[in-house]
Amino acid sequence: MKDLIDDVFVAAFDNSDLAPMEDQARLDLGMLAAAGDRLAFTTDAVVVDPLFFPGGDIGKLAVCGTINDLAVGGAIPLYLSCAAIIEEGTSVELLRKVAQSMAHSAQLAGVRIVTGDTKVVPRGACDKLFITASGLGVIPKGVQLNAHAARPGDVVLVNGLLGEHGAAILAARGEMALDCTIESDCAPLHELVAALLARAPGVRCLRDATRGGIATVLNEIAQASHVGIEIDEAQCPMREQVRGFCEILGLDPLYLANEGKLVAIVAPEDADAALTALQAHPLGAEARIVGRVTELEPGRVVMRTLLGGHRIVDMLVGEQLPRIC
Amino acid sequence: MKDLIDDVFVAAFDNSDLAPMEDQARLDLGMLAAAGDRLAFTTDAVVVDPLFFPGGDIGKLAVCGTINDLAVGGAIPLYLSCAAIIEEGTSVELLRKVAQSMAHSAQLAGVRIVTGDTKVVPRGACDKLFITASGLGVIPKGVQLNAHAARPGDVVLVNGLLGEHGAAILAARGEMALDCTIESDCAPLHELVAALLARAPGVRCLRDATRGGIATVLNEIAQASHVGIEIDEAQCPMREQVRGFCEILGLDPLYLANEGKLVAIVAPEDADAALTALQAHPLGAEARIVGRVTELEPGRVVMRTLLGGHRIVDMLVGEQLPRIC
Amino acid sequence: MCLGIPGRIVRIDDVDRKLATVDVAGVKRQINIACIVNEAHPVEHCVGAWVLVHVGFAMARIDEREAALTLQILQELGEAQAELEAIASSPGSSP
Amino acid sequence: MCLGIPGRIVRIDDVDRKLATVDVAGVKRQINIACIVNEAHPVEHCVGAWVLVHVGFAMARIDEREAALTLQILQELGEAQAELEAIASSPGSSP
Amino acid sequence: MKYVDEFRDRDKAAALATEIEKLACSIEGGSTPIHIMEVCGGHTHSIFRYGVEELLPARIELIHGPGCPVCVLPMGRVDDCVAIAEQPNVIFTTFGDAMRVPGSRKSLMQARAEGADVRMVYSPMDALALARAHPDREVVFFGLGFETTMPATALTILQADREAIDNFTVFCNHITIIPTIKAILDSPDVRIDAFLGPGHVSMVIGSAPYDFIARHYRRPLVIAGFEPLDVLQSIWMVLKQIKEGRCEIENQYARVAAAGGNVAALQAIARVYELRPFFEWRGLGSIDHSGVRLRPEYARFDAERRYAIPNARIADPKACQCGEVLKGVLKPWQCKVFGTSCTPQTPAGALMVSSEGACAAYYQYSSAKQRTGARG
Amino acid sequence: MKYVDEFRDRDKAAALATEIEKLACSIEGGSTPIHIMEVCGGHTHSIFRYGVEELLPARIELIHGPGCPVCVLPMGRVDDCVAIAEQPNVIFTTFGDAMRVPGSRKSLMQARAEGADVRMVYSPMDALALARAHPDREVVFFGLGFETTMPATALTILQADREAIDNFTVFCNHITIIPTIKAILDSPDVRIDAFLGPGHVSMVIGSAPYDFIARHYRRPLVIAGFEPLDVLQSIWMVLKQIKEGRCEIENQYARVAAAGGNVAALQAIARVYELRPFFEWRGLGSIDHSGVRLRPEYARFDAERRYAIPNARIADPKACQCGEVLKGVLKPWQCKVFGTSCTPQTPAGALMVSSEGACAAYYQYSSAKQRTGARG
Ligand code: SF4
Ligand code: SF4
Ligand SMILES: [Mg+2]
Ligand SMILES: [Mg+2]
Ligand SMILES: [Mg+2]
Ligand SMILES: [Mg+2]
Ligand SMILES: [Mg+2]
Ligand SMILES: [Mg+2]
Ligand SMILES: [Mg+2]
Ligand SMILES: [Mg+2]
Ligand SMILES: [Mg+2]
Ligand SMILES: [Mg+2]
Repeated sequence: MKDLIDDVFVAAFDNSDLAPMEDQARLDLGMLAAAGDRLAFTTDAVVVDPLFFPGGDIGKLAVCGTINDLAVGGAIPLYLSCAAIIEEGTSVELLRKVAQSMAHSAQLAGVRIVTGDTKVVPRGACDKLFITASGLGVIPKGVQLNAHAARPGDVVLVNGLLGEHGAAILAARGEMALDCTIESDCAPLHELVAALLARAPGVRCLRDATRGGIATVLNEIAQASHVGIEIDEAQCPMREQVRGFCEILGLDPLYLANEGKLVAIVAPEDADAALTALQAHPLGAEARIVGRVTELEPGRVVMRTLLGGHRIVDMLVGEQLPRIC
Repeated sequence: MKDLIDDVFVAAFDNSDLAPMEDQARLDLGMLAAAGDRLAFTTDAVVVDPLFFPGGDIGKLAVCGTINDLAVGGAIPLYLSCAAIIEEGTSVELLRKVAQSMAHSAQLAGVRIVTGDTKVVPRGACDKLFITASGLGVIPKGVQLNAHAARPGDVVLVNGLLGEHGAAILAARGEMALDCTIESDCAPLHELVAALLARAPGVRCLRDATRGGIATVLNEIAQASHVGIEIDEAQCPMREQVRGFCEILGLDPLYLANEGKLVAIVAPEDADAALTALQAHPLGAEARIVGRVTELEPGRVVMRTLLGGHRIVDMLVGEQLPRIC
Repeated sequence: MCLGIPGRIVRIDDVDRKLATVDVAGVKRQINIACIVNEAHPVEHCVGAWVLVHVGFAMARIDEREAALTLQILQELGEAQAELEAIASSPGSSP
Repeated sequence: MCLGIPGRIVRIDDVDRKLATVDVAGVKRQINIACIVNEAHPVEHCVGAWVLVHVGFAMARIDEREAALTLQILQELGEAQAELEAIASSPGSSP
Repeated sequence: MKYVDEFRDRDKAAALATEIEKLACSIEGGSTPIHIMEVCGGHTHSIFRYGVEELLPARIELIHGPGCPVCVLPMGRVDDCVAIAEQPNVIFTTFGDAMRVPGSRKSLMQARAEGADVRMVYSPMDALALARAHPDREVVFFGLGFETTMPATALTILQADREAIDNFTVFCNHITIIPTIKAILDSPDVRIDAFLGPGHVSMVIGSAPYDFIARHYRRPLVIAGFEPLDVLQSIWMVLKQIKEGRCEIENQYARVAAAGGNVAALQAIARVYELRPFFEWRGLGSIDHSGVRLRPEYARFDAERRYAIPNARIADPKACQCGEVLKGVLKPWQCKVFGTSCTPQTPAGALMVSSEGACAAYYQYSSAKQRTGARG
Repeated sequence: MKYVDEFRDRDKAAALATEIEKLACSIEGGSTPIHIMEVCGGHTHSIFRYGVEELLPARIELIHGPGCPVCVLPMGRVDDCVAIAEQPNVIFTTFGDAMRVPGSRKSLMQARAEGADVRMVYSPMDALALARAHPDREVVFFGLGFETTMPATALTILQADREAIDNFTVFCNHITIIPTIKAILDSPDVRIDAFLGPGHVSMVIGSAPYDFIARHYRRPLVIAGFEPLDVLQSIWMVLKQIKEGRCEIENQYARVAAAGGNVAALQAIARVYELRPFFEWRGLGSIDHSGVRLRPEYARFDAERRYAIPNARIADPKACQCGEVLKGVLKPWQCKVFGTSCTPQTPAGALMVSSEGACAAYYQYSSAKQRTGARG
């Protein structure tokens, strides 16, 4: 079983840098240093339920999520690791599909999965499959993106429709018996980021708006930069079905996870260039300026509501639950 | 809950390279390139049950295991990531203990935990806690250790008593109600490796003998190098309690996991130097030459038995089960 | 309390058990329509009806005329104000 | 079949249920000693006894004298051979 | 979204705000505050979610009423839920709202983390479906809510009865708002000039049950919808009544709430429930005839009869001032523990638990200015 | 380890090997093979684990007998185990040995992977302890083994009886080796000159039950211990008998196996079990009086009576030649499927499952030379 499973992943990831006979991948440092002056290193544990959902699966999610955590640091993503924890009795067919999805996603994104691990745990000791992917990338010289770099006057952009991953996952679980065609937005954002940075050097900070949605990311930036952020509800792009989904369950779409959306904080003089750059890329077609950085109430995110009033967009306490009141 | 848990890990790992506000650690490539010409990258998912056992815990195990996978490639381990998957309801106190153990182990070993992730899954969706650690290290120029480099005539060394981690874990589970004082040998081997490589340039290959024990590692080397390997049962160092434990349950100690033991394949002219170097280090005091590489039956590991006969030491099929016949 | 959302009935699923599928902005869900059917409005004729959905039950039909009336009042308020403002800001008016 | 391992009883845990702790190379486990006790060998006097343990039960006492006899035969065989070899390889012997 | 988006319009809101401002200025009494209680938590939620208060003149003060069934749930009842959920063979089903409400020892969320099988459902029908799907388990539905939700639970019980499903029960905590409004109006320190009436309750019960408010207590009431323009328009209608010296029951939400309510729903309520002699409200104490239970004919669907529940009366925490806030005597931020020992992460009072709770809403949606109490 | 290490000595083994070589040369018949069957899987294991055959002269051929209770377990019995283990409330306990034995659909290991609660125990007492600890579950112990193990199961049942534990049963598959040795000796193609007797069986039953082998079948038998020197010494003793024309039951393992066996153990066996009229052995077919079951007095501890088990007779796979290997007619590597469709990963026959199975032992421990059949 174990050997079979190792084979499934090794076979799917097969590439010249993956050395299944060694305990570690060995990557040329000269080549890395030529590409930039800093190595970016990140890790994400992916525990999505269900494993397959409209728009993706756990494998694609692991690859894209890790690429995105590199990309939002301005890094060119290059190498991934993949550690799979597998429940005894999980079908090899399922694992093969996930491994192939990872390999496919990595290939499309131009990154290589160079090291890995698989562990099988007894039935009931995990829920089918968890994947932890770590990533390495190189940050080109001069690129400086920091959560603490937002300044009053900066504009806040997103690259497209919000909340789709979170809504797709909730719908796919089927617990609320809602039927929709919402798909996860799961996608690798590094090319979009590269295009953005090339045209808008005034980008101060990027962050992929995953768990906790843009509300959480904006709060993190506001706190790290000691600035206020004000967004305009009317400018937050959202698919009609996502809005309907949230209305039915009483959820706030600002807190729904995205897996192909980033928040960009851009110096005012580069705002238009940034918007143009984003909109020129397929993953940024629906990009929008959603708000701006302010001097008011540092650390706090405020939203101008549809009605013209304001409300605070706080950090999420626990996970959002569907409600009826 | 989630925030609390993030805090537990971030607080424990606190160091200058850990930037909890960013999605990725950023490491100076110039510094890395100065230390060597290749970057080593590895990952291990750690799913040990129980989480705390004599000689260690899941946190120490994750740190040491990842360091060792770097060290056996000849790399100087530098940076780790830590991704924790946590079952809802797991006590924060337990998590704090594990995080502190990781931080402590990393500090002792001189490596830094620079990025991480935590995910909480519903009750029953995982068994308390899994940790995946990835590691980065630099391989100094000129160091060439390869599983395919073993040559007939080379000697096979181990750095100490075998089978202790596997036996300690089985005993700690308590299912067989055996009472012993066996402790896991869990330890970081990078300093031992550095000492060995400094004194014995003829080291061809190193491998930490974790899951599947030295039997598995020797088979992997024999296959990768297309050589035979013969070990001598009488030379395999083992604690008396480990032998007794294995006799009671009908287990073969060669297949028991180690977490602080490596197998070294060394050119014959450097055998003595290697043994001396290992024995001079506290983690190698019980080091021994246990066998040699042969031309016979390439890909196969044979053991001269205590009795003077021979038997094949094959790859393990599945996990070892206790037996009564 | 009592989150309610307007939706349109798009299919009858079970006449006896009074189950129908409602559409809210493209999201569909099966709901119970027992409270909005009667002899004047048999189950079979509900497709197309706009209803207020609460916890999986249609609790009211939405009265299009009443909705339009409400909006009309708001509209007129707005227009009245716009006129006033227009007058207030017209060059000939006193400051 | 029937993995058996010699161990030494180091503690009596329960006289009525005939439970004792056995030590095998420092590893301890509670076993049932019902099969090796009788009037001549009451439970209380079993500490120190060497027994053959199988699936958690002491199935026999190990007879030290018999063990010594067996080893003695092997020892003598070895010595006899050593002598023969010594003679065979002694300088004065024929090749 | 039809019937939704039209009622969230920024321009119309601005126009309404101007009218309200004019009206408020024109009402005699100078700058004396006009206190309007929105009875219903749904209105509270809408007010905060859309920042409605910002559009109102300083003279208008909204008082956030007791109309959130989660907020008024006493701790002892949560303990009862936990006790049922922790029975070995039970699947305990609830609306997500109740998951985080603190009991005296733990919430349902914590019980689930410790191993209880607690599941969130969107509809009582989904709980019944679970019972069908797991005939070997006992499925309990936590019936929670005002008259709006009562019919759904009742119709589900009637369906279970028709199908003779014997592993489904309801832990009935449905409550009725009228006696509580009356109790508030009877309390000596009450400061309420007018009401926004709960539109979705009226959708079921119609408008007649409020008549006494206008007739005996001489307070205007406008049955209000839940979109922000509904709320603004209802405030405007209330002010017109005040200005004109009227005390009437008016209906802003006529597109949904008919004057007579919903006959089928009322029939289901009448068939399945009977009034309890009294029911305990968090922060407000025991109120006569304010809750319902299953009629004896449906006893076999009654979780209170099937399970031994502690049914203990747990006093509200000493520091908790939810009662005063509910009555409009205190503003949330005036509570001694607001924002210190009582936060959404560690709610001391129920008003901090649900996003409809006035305290949670202030904490989450209001600006720091409001929090410190320096409100215009 | 006392009583262990002394019997694994390399020098003494060399001396014994020399004596054996000499003896084998001196026995008349030139190079005709001398076939010695070690009845017991424990001996087979020891022979392979220590490479004993390498120390033996070419003339001596060891035949690996049927003495592994796991190897001779028919597929139908594994199916029965799986069927019991898959009952909703059952904890099925077994020695680790039985986990991987293939049934017709799946092994216990696979059943566990699919959700059955299957647990490995070291002792039947541990299974009884599980029953005490989980009074709400039904604990079934898979009783497997020859006379050596029978007393342990019997004493455990007697203990359960004393404690009136009612959630503990035994699925009794204990078997007895004597009728099987007789069956092998009666088969026309048998080629066995002498036996190594199972030392741990004799520890329980003594030596008398083997008398017929010497008396009626005129084959020498030496009761042998399990350390490699025990095995070598026993071979040497067997050869001496052959050389001297004796056919006797001798005891090399006197330190453990007394001539009269173990009285207390025999009493427990007699009290709890009765002979079955016949029992199915994998590869050997049905053999009269070769298995035991619980006496009616202990029926309440009998899993066969408590659970509806399929009890189907599943034919051995067609290609499987385990029977011939067990009788000594074929060497393992001469089986048509050895190493191809039958490997430890995908065992076709039972002899490939347990590490005591002759085929698994050859596959795992023998050199490639032996595998191809080119044996000296
Ligand atoms: S701050 Fe907490 S205790 Fe005080 S009124 Fe609000 S909810 Fe109740
Ligand atoms: S190779 Fe397989 S089928 Fe053939 S005898 Fe051996 S175990 Fe039986
Ligand atoms: Mg990350
Ligand atoms: Mg991420
Ligand atoms: Mg991120
Ligand atoms: Mg690994
Ligand atoms: Mg599962
Ligand atoms: Mg690794
Ligand atoms: Mg490792
Ligand atoms: Mg390794
Ligand atoms: Mg993360
Ligand atoms: Mg668990």
